[in-house]
Amino acid sequence: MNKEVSIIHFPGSNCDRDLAVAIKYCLKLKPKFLWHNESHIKDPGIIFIPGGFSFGDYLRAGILATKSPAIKEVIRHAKKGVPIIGICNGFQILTECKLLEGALIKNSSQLFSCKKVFLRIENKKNYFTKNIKKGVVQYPIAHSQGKFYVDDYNLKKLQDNDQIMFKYSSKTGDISDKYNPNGSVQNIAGIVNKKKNVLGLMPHPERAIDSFSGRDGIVFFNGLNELI
Amino acid sequence: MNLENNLINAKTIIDHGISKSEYNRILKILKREPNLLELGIFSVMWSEHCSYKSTKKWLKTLPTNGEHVICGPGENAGIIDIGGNDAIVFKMESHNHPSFIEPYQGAATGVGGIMRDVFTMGARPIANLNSLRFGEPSNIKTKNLLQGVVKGIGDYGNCVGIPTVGGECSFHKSYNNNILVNAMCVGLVKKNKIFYSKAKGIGNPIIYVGSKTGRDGIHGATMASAEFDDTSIDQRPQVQVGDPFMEKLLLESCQELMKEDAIIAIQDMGAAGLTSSSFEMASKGNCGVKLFLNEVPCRESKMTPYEMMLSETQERMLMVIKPDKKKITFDIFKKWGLEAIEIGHLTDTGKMQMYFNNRLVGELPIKPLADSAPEYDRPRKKKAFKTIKVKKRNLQIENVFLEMISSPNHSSKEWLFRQYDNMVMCDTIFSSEESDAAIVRIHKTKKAVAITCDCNPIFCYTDPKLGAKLAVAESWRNLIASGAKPLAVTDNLNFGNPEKKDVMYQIKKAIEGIKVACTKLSFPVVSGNVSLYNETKGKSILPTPVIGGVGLIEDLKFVTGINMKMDDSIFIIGYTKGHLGLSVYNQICGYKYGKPPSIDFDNEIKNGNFVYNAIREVGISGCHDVSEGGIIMSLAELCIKNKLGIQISIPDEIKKENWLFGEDSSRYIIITNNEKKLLKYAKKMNVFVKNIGKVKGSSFKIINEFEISLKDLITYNKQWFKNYIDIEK
Amino acid sequence: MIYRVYVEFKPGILDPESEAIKRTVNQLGFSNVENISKGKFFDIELSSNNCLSDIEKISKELLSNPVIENFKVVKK
Amino acid sequence: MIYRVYVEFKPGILDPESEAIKRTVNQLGFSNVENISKGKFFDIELSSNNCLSDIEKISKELLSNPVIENFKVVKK
Ligand SMILES: Nc1ncnc2c1ncn2[C@@H]1O[C@H](COP(=O)(O)OP(=O)(O)O)[C@@H](O)[C@H]1O
Ligand SMILES: [Mg+2]
Repeated sequence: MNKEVSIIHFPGSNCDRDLAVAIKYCLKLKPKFLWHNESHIKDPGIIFIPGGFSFGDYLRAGILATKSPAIKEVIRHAKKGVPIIGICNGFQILTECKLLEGALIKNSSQLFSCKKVFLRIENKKNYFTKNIKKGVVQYPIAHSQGKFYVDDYNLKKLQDNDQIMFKYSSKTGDISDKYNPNGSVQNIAGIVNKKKNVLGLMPHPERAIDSFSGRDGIVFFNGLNELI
Repeated sequence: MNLENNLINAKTIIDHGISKSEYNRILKILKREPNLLELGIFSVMWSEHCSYKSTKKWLKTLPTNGEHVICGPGENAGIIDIGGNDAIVFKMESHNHPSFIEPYQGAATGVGGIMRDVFTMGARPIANLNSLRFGEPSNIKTKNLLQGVVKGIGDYGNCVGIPTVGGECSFHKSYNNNILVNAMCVGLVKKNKIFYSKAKGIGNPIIYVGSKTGRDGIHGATMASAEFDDTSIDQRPQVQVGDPFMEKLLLESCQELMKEDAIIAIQDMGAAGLTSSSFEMASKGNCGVKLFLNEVPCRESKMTPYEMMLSETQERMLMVIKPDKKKITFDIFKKWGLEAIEIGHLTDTGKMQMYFNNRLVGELPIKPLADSAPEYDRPRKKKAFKTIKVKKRNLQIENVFLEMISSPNHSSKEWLFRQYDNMVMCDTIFSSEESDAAIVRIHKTKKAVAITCDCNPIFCYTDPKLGAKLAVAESWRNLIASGAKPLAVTDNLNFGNPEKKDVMYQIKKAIEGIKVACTKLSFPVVSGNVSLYNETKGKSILPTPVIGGVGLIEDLKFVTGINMKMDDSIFIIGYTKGHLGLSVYNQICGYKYGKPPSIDFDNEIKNGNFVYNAIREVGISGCHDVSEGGIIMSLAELCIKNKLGIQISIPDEIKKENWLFGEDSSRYIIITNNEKKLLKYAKKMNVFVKNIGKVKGSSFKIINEFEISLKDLITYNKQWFKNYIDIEK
Repeated sequence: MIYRVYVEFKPGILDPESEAIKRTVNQLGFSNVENISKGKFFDIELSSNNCLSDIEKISKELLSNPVIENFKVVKK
Repeated sequence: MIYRVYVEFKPGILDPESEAIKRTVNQLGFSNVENISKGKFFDIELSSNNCLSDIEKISKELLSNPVIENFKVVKK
């Protein structure tokens, strides 16, 4: 298998460069940028959907991007089992195109919120997280539509199926409203699909790869090494 | 010539804000009466906002050269050299009037406008800052304005993906009906890839790209140059709506096009839209222009040439390109979903010729119009101050302190800056809550720039010259404290109505102050903006010359924050006389009058050099300047930021209040565990330093005075915004 | 022909924005306001007739998110 | 009693969101869509009757931004 990582780039994406920097730094390879109107994506390797404001976040964050040719390809590859990671706006796109459950709606505070948060890793059996040694990591968040919503029925399915990956927590892993930055159901910050090859998370591991911003993002990217 | 002659009468002329003498000047230039379109163009080109007619005479006196200056005032933004092939492009601009009428859109479009000024020059914006002034919190409009402005700034910068890394925000009743929203943008450019606005090449196409032109903001430039009255709120069509998504597309597509050798000149359509951008490009290049207005993409039907030329629709660019690069230009914009349109070309006539429906609808000589823009030496008079002594409230030190840290102006601005993405681009080392200046790494290098904006309007009100000097010095000091070498400034001069003698006096004196300080500190002015007529019903704002400073940190290892570690020692650098005139202490106690602290630039430079070198040679944990609120406020900020306690003793030789709250210039706090080295170095440099205590425990303790737990200290500091905005409990 | 599409939150989804508006309205002295809920609408102008099914499709796939929202189409 | 307040942009105000939605709709193959405009609505439930003037006041001061938006009140 060829060593590839692809980043899908939409008009309005703005964490694409940051993600590429993190991938280069941690995985020692140069990611391939795919423009949103790419209608045939071959051998993408891991697919990343970066953060930002695809199509200006107009209508609902992520929705307009789901109508692009590249997302049709992402859906096709997802069904084949290709690992796909959506961060922030990428997570919003993945829920809007129904690769992931639930929806991301306006933060309870109604305000954009940018800060570092702690995340408890809920599931380490998954290939996205199994190499992360720590139980709690610290990544920044920066979003205004990051409140994860899912109804009770589907929440139970997520739980029963071990699909919840990250929860907002204290430094020591306590989960409570106090540590919930946006009002997400059960502090959920990231989930995978049923087949567990599609991951979406609101926090930004790519923003935590140097000594100034914290280094917890490094383990996230390093952990992906065996997938490529 | 066969121009359609719309009738112009005395009222039309007055409505366009053109004075009698200005109209005579127009007649002299044209040797005929202008038509309505031409009159409209004169009115915006000669508005205060575009022509600087009240301030030009004084702005010319500012020091604008220096060893690092690549481009001073006169272009869209200033440029300084930061070594290697890197240069920094920056400017500050106001959006005061629009933000008062519509806070969200006004502030958003202010951010958009200043970013375009920066990326027009070939730079990629790397940081946004803002300087905000609101009215009294108790004023019914304030809360709404605050919420709208902050959200507008945040939403715009966040969407484009440029980190908003710092700024300032304060409240004063003089801004009740005239808030100030000053936005600063800093960009990074390769020295050999700088773009300017000088048009050249007869026949070369003029390309329009970006949003379609609507009727928004028609006469915005004249609005920004007129005093407010009760009808201002009804000036509806002048509001511009921002489209940050379009801005992002323009940014990326222009960056891509700039890699090709296609652009000859480029300008954003800012104030006075198509008019000022086309006139500026042509007048710089001594060219003429033919515009075919039917080609201008319009959002609304039946737009007239007058409306097209004067519209201030945001997110539009104008450029002159090489004729053989048309295809690649159009292709690149198309890739980004934008349509570029050729709306005219350069000529050798020296005239602006506007065609509509195959007819010449306006013709103006470009050079004369720009060169003979009016320039006034307006009369000035110093304002006499009453020296009423207000009864002093008798307060304990502790009470003054607690009132101070929980006051609107000095409480934590977390509510505000949380709404800004300060990390996108992953090069933000410190935002301005973490260091005296925000620090942004130059991507892929070990260099960083430090950026700050400052002004103390209370000082400027009593003594505009000294106040302006102090603003420059504070900016300089903030850069020093963050580990940077100060390089250059941009300024944003916010004042009332220049036709009033006392306001004109303030303006002239403030510019003089900036001139003196920038000269002494070798801190040239490379760009700026003037916002006048900040006045409602005859009441003007406090004079507010905001200074945006930029400095260079040559190696990330010298980056310095407001940091401390347990058991470190705390030193004050610089002598404390304890000046309380106009201090926060005096205001809390009810003394409203007095003089600002004096400044001795030799001493400023000596202390600054000491700190700059101590950061490099002594090894320190952190540094913080001493400004509003005095030593005690700086110490409190250190404790709150680091969540560590301190124990401080007040020296005997000075009155407690004066020492704790005095606002003398040229002082810093340094935190270090290399006490001996620091003292030795201070002795060598002949700088006054004093060890005042230690980082210790979990409370804020002034020995023999009071002690407050860190937890309470933080609560006091955070409660005001929480309560004011009524954040859901 | 113009169709109007109304989109609102499904019942049971907490909408803090409406809550906040209601609080403010009550604080302003309008204590008789019992409840506020909000939604969006889209006016869609079509060049041809009889396209209700198109509008339904656009509403379902784009204008609303079925996880959180309901929609309703009316002819204007 | 329930009043519904409609709020929409004044004519002539730039609405980039509607533009973006329209572009996507057209790209999806609905070329017969000529124009899309959007707005918000608020359903306000009152405990007492005859309060149209209250609703007007709330609409003007809180629900709409008179500088760029118009509103309209209807009884539901
Ligand atoms: N107070 C000031 N100090 C220094 N330069 C200034 C000042 N005000 C304006 N300038 C310079 O004058 C030129 C014109 O500014 P302006 O009309 O605001 O630009 P724009 O058309 O981009 O808005 C710019 O180069 C600006 O930097
Ligand atoms: Mg400009």
